[in-house]
Amino acid sequence: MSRQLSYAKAILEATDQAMGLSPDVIVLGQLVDTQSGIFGTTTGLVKKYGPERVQDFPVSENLMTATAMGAALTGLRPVLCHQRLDFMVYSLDAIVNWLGLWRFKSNMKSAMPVTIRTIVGKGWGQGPQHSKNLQAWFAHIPGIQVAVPATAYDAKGLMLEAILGETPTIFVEGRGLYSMTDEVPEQPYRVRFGQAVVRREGKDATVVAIGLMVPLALRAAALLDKEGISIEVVDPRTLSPLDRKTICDSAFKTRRLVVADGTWHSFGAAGEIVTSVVENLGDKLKSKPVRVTLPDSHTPMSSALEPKYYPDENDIVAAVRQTLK
Amino acid sequence: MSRQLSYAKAILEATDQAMGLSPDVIVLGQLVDTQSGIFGTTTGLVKKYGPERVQDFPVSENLMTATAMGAALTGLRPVLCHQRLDFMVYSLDAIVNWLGLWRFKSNMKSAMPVTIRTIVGKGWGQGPQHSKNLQAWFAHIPGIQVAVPATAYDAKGLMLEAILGETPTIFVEGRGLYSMTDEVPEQPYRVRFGQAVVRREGKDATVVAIGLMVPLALRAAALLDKEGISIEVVDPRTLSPLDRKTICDSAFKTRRLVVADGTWHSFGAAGEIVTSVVENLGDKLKSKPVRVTLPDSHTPMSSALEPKYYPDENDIVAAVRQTLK
Amino acid sequence: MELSHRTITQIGHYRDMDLTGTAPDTLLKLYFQMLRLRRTEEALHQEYHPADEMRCPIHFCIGQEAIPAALSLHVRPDDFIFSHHRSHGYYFAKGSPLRELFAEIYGKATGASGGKAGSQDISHSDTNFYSGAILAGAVSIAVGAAFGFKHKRTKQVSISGFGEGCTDEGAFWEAMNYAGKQKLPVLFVCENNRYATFSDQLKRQADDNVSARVRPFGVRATQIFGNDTVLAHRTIGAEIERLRNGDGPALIEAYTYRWNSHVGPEDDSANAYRQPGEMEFWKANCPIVLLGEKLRAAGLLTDALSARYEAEVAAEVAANFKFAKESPFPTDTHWRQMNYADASPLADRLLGVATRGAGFDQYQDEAKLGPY
Amino acid sequence: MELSHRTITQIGHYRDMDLTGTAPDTLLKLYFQMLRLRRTEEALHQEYHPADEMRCPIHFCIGQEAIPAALSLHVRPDDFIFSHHRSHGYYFAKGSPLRELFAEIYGKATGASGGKAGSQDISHSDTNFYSGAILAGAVSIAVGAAFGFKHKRTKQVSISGFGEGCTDEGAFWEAMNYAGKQKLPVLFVCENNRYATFSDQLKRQADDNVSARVRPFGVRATQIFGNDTVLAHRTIGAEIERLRNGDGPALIEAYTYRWNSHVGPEDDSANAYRQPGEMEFWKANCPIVLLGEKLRAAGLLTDALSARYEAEVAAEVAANFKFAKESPFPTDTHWRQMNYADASPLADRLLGVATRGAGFDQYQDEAKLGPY
Ligand SMILES: Cc1ncc(C[n+]2csc(CCOP(=O)(O)OP(=O)(O)O)c2C)c(N)n1
Ligand SMILES: Cc1ncc(C[n+]2csc(CCOP(=O)(O)OP(=O)(O)O)c2C)c(N)n1
Ligand SMILES: [Mg+2]
Ligand SMILES: [Mg+2]
Repeated sequence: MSRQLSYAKAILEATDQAMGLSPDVIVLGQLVDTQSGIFGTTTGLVKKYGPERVQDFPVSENLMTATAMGAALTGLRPVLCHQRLDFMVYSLDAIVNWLGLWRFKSNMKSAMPVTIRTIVGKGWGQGPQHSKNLQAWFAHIPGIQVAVPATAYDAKGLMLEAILGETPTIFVEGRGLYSMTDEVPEQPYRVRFGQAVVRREGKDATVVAIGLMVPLALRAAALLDKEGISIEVVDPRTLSPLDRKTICDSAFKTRRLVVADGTWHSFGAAGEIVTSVVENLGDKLKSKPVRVTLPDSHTPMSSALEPKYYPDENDIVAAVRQTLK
Repeated sequence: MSRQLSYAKAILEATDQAMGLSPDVIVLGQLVDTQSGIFGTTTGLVKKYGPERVQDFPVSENLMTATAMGAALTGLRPVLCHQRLDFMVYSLDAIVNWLGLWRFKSNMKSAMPVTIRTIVGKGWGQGPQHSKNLQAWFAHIPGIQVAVPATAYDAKGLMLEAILGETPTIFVEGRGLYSMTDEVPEQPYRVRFGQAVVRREGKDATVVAIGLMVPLALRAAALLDKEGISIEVVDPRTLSPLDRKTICDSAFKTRRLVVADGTWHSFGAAGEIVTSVVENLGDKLKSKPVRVTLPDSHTPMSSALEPKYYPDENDIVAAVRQTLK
Repeated sequence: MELSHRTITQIGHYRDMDLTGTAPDTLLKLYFQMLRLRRTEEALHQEYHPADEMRCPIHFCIGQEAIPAALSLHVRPDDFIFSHHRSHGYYFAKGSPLRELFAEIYGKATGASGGKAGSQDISHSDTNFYSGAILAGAVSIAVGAAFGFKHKRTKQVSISGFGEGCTDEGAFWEAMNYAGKQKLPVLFVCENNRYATFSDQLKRQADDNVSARVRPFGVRATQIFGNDTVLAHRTIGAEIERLRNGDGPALIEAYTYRWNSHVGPEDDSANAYRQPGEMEFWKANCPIVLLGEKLRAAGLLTDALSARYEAEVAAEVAANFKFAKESPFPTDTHWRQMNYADASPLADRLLGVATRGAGFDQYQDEAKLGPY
Repeated sequence: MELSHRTITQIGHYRDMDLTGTAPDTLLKLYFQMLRLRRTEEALHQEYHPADEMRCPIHFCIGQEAIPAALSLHVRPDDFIFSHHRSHGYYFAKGSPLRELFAEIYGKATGASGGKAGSQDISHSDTNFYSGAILAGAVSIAVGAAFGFKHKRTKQVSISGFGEGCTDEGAFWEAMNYAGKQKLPVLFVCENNRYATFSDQLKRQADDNVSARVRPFGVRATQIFGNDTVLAHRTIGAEIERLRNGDGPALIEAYTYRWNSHVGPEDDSANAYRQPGEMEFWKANCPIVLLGEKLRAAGLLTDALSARYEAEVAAEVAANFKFAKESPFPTDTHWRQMNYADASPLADRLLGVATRGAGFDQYQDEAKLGPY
């Protein structure tokens, strides 16, 4: 019952099981067929399912997405991998002008079940072209689901749900989460989209944390706990659809709100969440909501600047304190 | 003193004057050298400045942006035109992975004064691939300014400021604004970025309106005026930088907030503005803020669905009423 | 001989059409199909402004009937066609129902795409026809469909129709590279009509020859005089045959010409982009006239038959207009449902039905969120 | 003869290097430059883990010294070089200060990019050197610089360095099309080292021959054995000369080989992507050894000179490390200023100084917004 699996292994297991369950599931991406296997998330699949179902792809990100779309029209269920989200930017035309609107413009008659995995680099001087997180962009596009799993359990369940579901999905995976472990059942299971989860109950303030910020929020909660401050941590798990109800319920309960999101400050996901809460709660909040985000800046490479650029648990603690003032 | 000019003509005049003021200003884009001249915004320039400064470009949007970037490094100041914002999506890699971070990654030593004009189609069945507005995406990228002029006056002043300034800028132009006229001084002038303007003073509620929503908000204000409801209309004019102070000052004064933004609802510009206000005003608002936006859907082509899809002044009126309840 | 728009008008009157080896009834079918497409487009073109009910941009294909007619006799129902913005010819080629094209243009609920897409984004998934207005996008998706056919070892063929302008786009070359490398069963049909909107190919490319550029990518290419419908039929037939046998991909570059404005019935001649004499050359070499002459000379086409064809087509066009005009407008505003599939039958079957939390149904409609 | 990685190893030992026509001091400079680059890279490679202070990904170019050395003798200070991720050779070729490369890698404020970019995004604008990690992006920008040179009628040349992997990208082909059509003064240098990360060119492209594909786009192309530094020097010199005279663009495809892992000093051999015998072939045909042999045979290189070179280079490398290690880390957190230029000197001069409203300075820092 208490099988621990890393986030990376959970993704591998979900893909493996989806491929086992349906012969239509295929994996495309640069280097998916290598021993390294995208940080271990595809290792061994080519041996098990053969090179027709696990294919290396040219460094042609736009075509890769379009290939998946066309393949989906013939009944396949492609899973794409991008080693860095930055590389995937080349494919935005395919995503926003075609994939996202396919169902709509076919008058709901045609589906493209394509799953796009994309990894956000962080640390060790990834620098400005290897560390972007555009999850807010993706969540802005109608017709695309966006998963931001923070645990191995969710990574597996959401991945199975996406691959075997009917709506195109973008998976934003924090590289920093890959080695974190969690209890992960062996048999396949689903985590539905649009269902946030309360990771820790509390009463003094709500911290909505996304992806990599979830473990940091839990650490912040532990720190504050020592001072008798009780924090509720909500993990939306998917940004599109966004479970505004669970978030609002928590904020209504605690009456204080911090949103922790490791992406650029302005026009990002944190703003959407704050707005969703105040649209519903209005003046029920006892203090001003606070965002914990990256500054509106590209990523510095230097190891001396990275810690100043990326928010950590202390920034969350400080933000919570601000709401308690 | 009271020279009236259309929005389209104001853009043409700004470009013309910038070209006259600096020999380094050039215009690139599909069909910029034709009589039609991008809905009249470039007509005549090729005759006046010659084909070396006003160049048709292949249907290669990504390269067009990169060409402008490289040209800027040699001292030129390129102005690009995209007939539809949808086409520009091909160039997002050049924008988000290169243009936006050039200053940053050169340690502030290198500048790329590139102005990208992009037109948002609306109506007459433009449909899902000819009507997107991704202004919230652009405003999320560090290192890029975003102008959303709603009047001919602002279009001209912001355009001159962008072309002759040092920060790369994206101009989001509503096709629906092109024929609207305004008082526009003949001599060149500047409108600085990051300076919102109060288009109409009022005391009962603040409507922050973006681009095409500005005239609609003014119409809504006139309708409400008849009932004795007094609306303050704030036009941010630029989304990046965003003049949060003017917006917050107005909201603090009226204590009620509507944000009208003709783009997709979730993770859009309206959310950023609402959040910016409540982060600062907290419980000072007397009612829940309300967003007036597009639904989270691609654009239907049918003339029967377009009016249901696009918000109009009545939607703004209804939103204001909601804040007054 | 390499073809080029620079030299093609020197042909004068085209005399190389060769009926040998093409069955008489096929020839008549080709003629009929062209006539049908021509009259359909002419009618839409004429009605556009007076009716004022076709409220979407339309890129007419008058003058470019040869390729659609030739394709229409070779594609099978399970083949896919992916078209660019100038979609009517390809929609027609796929045998998709024309009345649903009319209804789509009229923005009606009975349209091929329920009135949501219009002329430049129309699709008809029942007959495997898809289109879209963003250049090169549909070419790339066509490659993906071919990938699927090869993967599943079917004998289906994916057909991608586009203009020479689309080859300016980098996306197009990614498609060539991958199709060539993987030997995918995809037929690229490039109707080279010289212009992208008002921009001459030679203003955008070093040479007006797409074929020479695709070959080193591993894509077989044939240039043809694109108004020779019989040649088009023969060439397409041969290439599709090879594709079904695993010998792909192939490109056919058909030099042809658009008679109308780039878009809509409005006159775009103020932009003065056409070469002198060019329109006259192409009208003199109208694909319908060229084939008609040959068919008459061969005694296959008579005045009576011609009149019967015209009547048949006129009746069809009238019926299509009637259907479009009488159809109801869409009223649907279930935006979420239009954009997202909430049902997941395969996941339900393979993983079991998992219910969702209360949040799911309500996250959309904040008004319902209460109790705040 | 067409070159290809499939057949190149059959050359055995390369014997075609021809010193004729290249001045002895040029030959020695080429040798010295290669040695300098090799020792620099070896030192960085060796120090990487023990020092644990180079905290960024580095793509080493050991084995690929010929092209950078050859380029370094032809580029002028006002020429531009744009590099991909494997940047050190091109940075070196542009004559940009190596100690600022070291400092950049160490993340120091004295680095070429102030420690903000690292090895794969480094630039040095004073010497017109730029790079970036997104494939094909810098190629496109190089075309833009060439556009600027042509527009301003200077005799500058824009040089773009990349690998064969980059040619998978559509963006690359847009660049070829436009450069070819506009005859821009840009030199494309493709170091074809067979692999993109662990993926063989023949897994991604129909043929391992970039040259054949660019030619129909109007780009002149030459294939060379990329470890023949003298040939590289001659070819690059001739092409740059033609470019300065308006006869552009050109591509040089240099077949060469990377000795190390794709990135970092870690061993990537578990991915088993190299062909048997390949590494041995390329090591035996090391560009430094090939030229050294010839120089010794010609009596130009002696043991004493070689020792002097080694000492000189060792001293330089040591000084560079010292500079990097002793330099301060950046402390700057003025994020807005780093990303946006608030000054606008040209606009001020041409349009007059317009002040901004109160909103401007405060919109960033909500804490300051008050009085709420
Ligand atoms: C990505 C993109 N950029 C620009 C456009 C605008 N546009 C619509 S049609 C067209 C010309 C297309 O020319 P071609 O591909 O030759 O087809 P034709 O219209 O001649 O049939 C252009 C540039 C577009 N639809 N998509
Ligand atoms: C757009 C994009 N996609 C993927 C990558 C990941 N990537 C980094 S280097 C590389 C291989 C490049 O191969 P090549 O261009 O031949 O240069 P080489 O490394 O062999 O010198 C890849 C795929 C990238 N940097 N950019
Ligand atoms: Mg054309
Ligand atoms: Mg390589």
